[in-house]
Amino acid sequence: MREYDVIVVGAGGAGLRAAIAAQEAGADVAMVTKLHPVRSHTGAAEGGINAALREGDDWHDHAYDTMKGSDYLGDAPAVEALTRESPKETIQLENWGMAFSRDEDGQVSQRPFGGLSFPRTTYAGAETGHHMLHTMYEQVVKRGIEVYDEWYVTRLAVSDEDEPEERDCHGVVAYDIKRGEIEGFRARDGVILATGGLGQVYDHTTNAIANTGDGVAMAYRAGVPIEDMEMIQFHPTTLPSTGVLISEGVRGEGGILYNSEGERFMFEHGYANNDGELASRDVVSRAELNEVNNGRGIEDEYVHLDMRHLGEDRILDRLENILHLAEDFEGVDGLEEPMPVKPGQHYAMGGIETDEWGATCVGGLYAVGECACASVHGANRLGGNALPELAVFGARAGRHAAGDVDEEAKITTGWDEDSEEGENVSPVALGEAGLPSAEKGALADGGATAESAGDAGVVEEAVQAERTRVHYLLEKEEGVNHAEVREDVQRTMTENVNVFREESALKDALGDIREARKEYQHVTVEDPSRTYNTDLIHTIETRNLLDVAEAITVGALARDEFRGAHWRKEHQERKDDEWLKHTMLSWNDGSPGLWYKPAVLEGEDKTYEPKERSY
Amino acid sequence: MAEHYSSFDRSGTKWLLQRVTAAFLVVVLAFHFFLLHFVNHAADVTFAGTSARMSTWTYFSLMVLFLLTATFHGVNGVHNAIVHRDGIDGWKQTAVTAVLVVASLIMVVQGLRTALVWTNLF
Amino acid sequence: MSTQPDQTDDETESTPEPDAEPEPESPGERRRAEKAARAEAAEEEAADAEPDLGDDAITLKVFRYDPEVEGKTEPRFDTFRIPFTKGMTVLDALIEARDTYDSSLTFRHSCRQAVCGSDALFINGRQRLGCQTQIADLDGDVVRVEPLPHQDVVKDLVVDMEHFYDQMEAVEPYFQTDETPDGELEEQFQTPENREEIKMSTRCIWCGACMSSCNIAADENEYLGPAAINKAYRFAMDEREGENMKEHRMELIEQENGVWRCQTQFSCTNVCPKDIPLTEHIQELKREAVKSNLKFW
Amino acid sequence: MSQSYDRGTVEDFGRWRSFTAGMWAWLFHKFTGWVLIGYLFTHIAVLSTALTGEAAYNDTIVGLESLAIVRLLEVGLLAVAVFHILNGVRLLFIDLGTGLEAQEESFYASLVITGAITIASVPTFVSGVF
Ligand SMILES: Cc1cc2nc3c(=O)[nH]c(=O)nc-3n(C[C@H](O)[C@H](O)[C@H](O)COP(=O)(O)OP(=O)(O)OC[C@H]3O[C@@H](n4cnc5c(N)ncnc54)[C@H](O)[C@@H]3O)c2cc1C
Ligand code: HEM
Ligand code: SF4
Ligand code: F3S
Ligand code: FES
Repeated sequence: MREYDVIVVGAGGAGLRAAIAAQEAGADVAMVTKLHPVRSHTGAAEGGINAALREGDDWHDHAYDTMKGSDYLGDAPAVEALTRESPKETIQLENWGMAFSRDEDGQVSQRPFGGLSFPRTTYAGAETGHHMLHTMYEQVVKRGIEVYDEWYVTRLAVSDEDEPEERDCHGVVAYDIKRGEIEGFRARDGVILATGGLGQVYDHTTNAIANTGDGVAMAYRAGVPIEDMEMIQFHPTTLPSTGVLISEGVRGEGGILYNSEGERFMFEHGYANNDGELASRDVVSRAELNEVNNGRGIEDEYVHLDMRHLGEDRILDRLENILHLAEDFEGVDGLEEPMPVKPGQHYAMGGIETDEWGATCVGGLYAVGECACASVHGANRLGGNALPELAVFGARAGRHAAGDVDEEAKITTGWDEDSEEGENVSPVALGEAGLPSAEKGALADGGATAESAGDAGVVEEAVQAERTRVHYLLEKEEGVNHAEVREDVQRTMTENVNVFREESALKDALGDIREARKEYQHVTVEDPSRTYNTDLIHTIETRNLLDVAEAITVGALARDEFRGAHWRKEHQERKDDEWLKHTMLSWNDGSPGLWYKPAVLEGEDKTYEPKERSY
Repeated sequence: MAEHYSSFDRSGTKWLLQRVTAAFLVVVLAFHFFLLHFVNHAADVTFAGTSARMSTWTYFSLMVLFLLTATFHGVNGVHNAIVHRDGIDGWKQTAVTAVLVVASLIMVVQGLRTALVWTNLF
Repeated sequence: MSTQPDQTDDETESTPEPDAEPEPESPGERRRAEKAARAEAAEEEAADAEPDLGDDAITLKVFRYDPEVEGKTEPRFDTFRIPFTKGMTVLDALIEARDTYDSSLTFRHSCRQAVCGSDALFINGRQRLGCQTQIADLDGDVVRVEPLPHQDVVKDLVVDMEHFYDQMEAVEPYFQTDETPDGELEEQFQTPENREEIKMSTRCIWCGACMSSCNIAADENEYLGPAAINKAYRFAMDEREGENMKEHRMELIEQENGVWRCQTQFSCTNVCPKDIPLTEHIQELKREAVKSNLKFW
Repeated sequence: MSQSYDRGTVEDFGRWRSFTAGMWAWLFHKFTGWVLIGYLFTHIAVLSTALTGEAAYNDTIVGLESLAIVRLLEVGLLAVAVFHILNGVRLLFIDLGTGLEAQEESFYASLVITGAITIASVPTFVSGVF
């Protein structure tokens, strides 16, 4: 067993920042990641980082914009931490050498972005995430932080007290992909989950193939509540054939959306009379789909995003990468023709419930980045708010885990006196699909070990459980391939739990997921090899997708209102009396339970009163 | 690498010298070929003819320089090819260097001795 | 249909010997053996019938190797017939082959959009990113996919990247300044021109294609290779680092294994999926090195 | 690390079919360089017959030059030298940072010019032995 003070799972922007912070606070840190750090999906982020840096801007305004963008489902203490600390973190990145785009006078450049009252999106071409990821990894190299790359974390070593709030996380179990060995990692002070997004739940997504929601699913099964899972952002401008993202930067720089009739529909059809193309993402996505549904789409599928009028110089200077993407992945020359775009899954606002330090209700377990829900994005994330989230909360969680913080959190985690029990909304059973008892231990991930085993014992036990599971999967008789199950889930999610949501469709989706869960019981791994067995890895990931997809759908069915990214056919208005609260889901050892917790709208020196959200 | 500023970096110097000698050789080699294959046909070369040419200062010094630069350029090229391509180091590298240096010394000495036979400048 | 043995390598693809003695085999092994036998049968059938996947099917020949799986310890090529769809990339075809025919087919991939650098492969005789290569753009109807040359193969298309990472990390690939700003919110100014100068070099996604294409970097040698030198360039040319730091950087890349080893083969520049002018950067550093040396002479 | 498959040097060179212009230029330059230095050594050896006397020198030169094979080798030498010179100049330009975009074209140009010069000089070289 390997032992460290702090173990960071995942090496995207959030994980890297957390590792650096923990190490600077004196901890002995190791990072465990299924991809080499520079392969993380943070590298795909294009648009930029929001930070109130300039004269005339103020972090309070940024907080206000973020709250409004979140449709008042963000938690104010987290939102304020984000906006207050973002300038510091952004300049920190600059000081680490990140190649930001520059103004004539040599300062970092900023540009307008959707839903922002000030052009505060700091960027590096249309490859901001790439630069951010590499800059952070460089700092990790500089500091000599230990990185276990191509090690897949399959399970958290969490003790098994009855209440999640009493449990402790002692480490993780990881599978060395190259050697096929399972090993335990004990964390003396904390485990920080930074496993990123879950876009693979859908088939049209801007997310990477590795974004399978592992962290969320693992934490969920270890008893940590997950929050607002129904809040999925669909980005309005993705390429129709692949889902590759065309950055919001294009609209930020002045790109225009047209329907098949050549109308600038954001204005002409009144979707956003003030901000037009730069309205918040949920607004634009729905507008596009509306156009397509009303017969004004091109090839009945997409609309056009035109940036030709910006001129070649400006495009080459600030959006060059977009030209390559459009050319390589859609065969379109953005200098000559408009680019086809349609909405695609982009971001999960929900995730593992944490406070504004990234801590979950399980002792010693943290979550940061896209897999976490602090919550800063509420019902809708503003473009350019995720990258600063990685830096700000990564740093905060790193320091906290290393024991460098003694401030009380304002956001509570786990069940508390304000929580309320929810009703079961699902037409089908949820959770574990009645496994044959002999194999139950091999497939359930819940808290596992008795108090008596001791801290290291918890990890040891988890390692054993995992060895059993992997052995079981490799040795299982004839069955289905994970790819079939995965495809079923993706299909039903894309069909039924998309931008427009309708009760019957959501229920169908739950039925389909149930079926997929049953199928998954028969899943087998064809490849017998211990060396680089991606078949095995994908099979384990598919399990995570199932749990995550179910959580998204349950949340979507429960929330019978229209808020932010969550649109419900039968419920066309935002219901502030009833729904200024988070949907929470707890695994309860295999039978998920729904409950609610109020959103925290009281900030440091003001309360964010819900207002109508118009752009 | 601590001594970087005190002396010209070895590999960098040699790299530069390889280019400088190359530039020089372009001219001399072309001249040499032209003179001994086109102006004077190689088959018609005689001791007397060579001797006559070698007895002017310009031609003599040009040929000596030619010998030195070509030897350096060629041997250094071979050295780079062996050491760089195969990445040998330690005693093997030293051995290769030694052999090449000795060989080129022999060649230069032999060349100079021959040149002195022809010339009447001394 | 299933994998078909490549005609040219058919000795290596032997039919599984029926086990002579009743070895204690695990259920998994038994299942696999049965499956293999069935696949074999299906294959023969398929070969006879020449399955009709439409005119648009493409043939994918993929390098296979696994150190521990019987029948794969000797490298071979497997052939897959994949229905072609518009806009299909080599990565799409590989995924299709894996998900429909042989889930043990192994390769790295993640982003699908040429930013993660996972899937640099040797496709039809050239280093390319699988996700960035449109099948329609390749000549011929056979797509031949091999792991990156000059690197050890771990399994199938997966190569050992450790040497590449070591070289990348050998050039102190992190920003270092002569002086750090005092204030918490103080930036280090950089002119747009200087940013422009380093822009191309900052695009590297660590895919390793360049290193694999360079004959000088082949073999067991310590040549830093184009990507690492480019990384060094990225910092050496960044004015924010300051003069002293630049001297230090020049020392690093002037070592035995540094820039002098480059013989301007240009293959790195040819294959770089991010269009980084690698040879140009290396040459510029050579000249910088000579210049800075002459100054002290 | 578990086992891995080392494809070895043979395979490295087996890739020649996929070599690009720059690689061929590199290979040819190497080859011609080696031939030239090899020739320089023999050349000096031949010339140093002058040390044993005027007659010995003249006889050696005339003797060698009367052999058709030597004349043909000389043509080869010229080709090798011309290519090395032209490509050498190409490399010098590349070192100076000019014409990097035209590196393929300049390599092909070197080849063509080498061919032309070689053919053009054949009469001069072989006259008298055939
Ligand atoms: C195309 C695109 C463009 C975007 N543009 C912007 C933008 O302009 N501005 C903005 O603010 N935000 C943007 N976002 C959002 C933002 O980039 C992401 O939310 C953010 O990068 C997520 O970072 P992360 O560190 O949480 O996760 P990731 O960067 O995805 O990293 C996840 C890490 O976890 C590891 N991991 C996952 N599972 C496991 C496991 N089981 N075991 C071990 N390791 C594991 C992976 O190896 C990886 O290292 C964009 C997102 C996308 C997809
Ligand atoms: C006439 C003009 C010449 C020019 C312009 C020239 C140019 C060059 C250059 C630039 C290189 C370096 C290649 C590199 O390091 O990347 C080189 C290498 C070399 N040259 Fe020349 N050269 C010339 C003449 C000669 C002569 C006369 C000889 C023989 C004596 C010679 C032998 C070599 C050798 C052996 C190499 C090394 C080849 C290798 O890399 O393996 N060259 N030449
Ligand atoms: S320089 Fe280009 S080819 Fe080389 S690793 Fe970087 S991106 Fe890949
Ligand atoms: S291929 Fe190699 S030799 Fe130089 S130009 Fe590129 S590094
Ligand atoms: S899959 Fe990421 S570069 Fe191709």
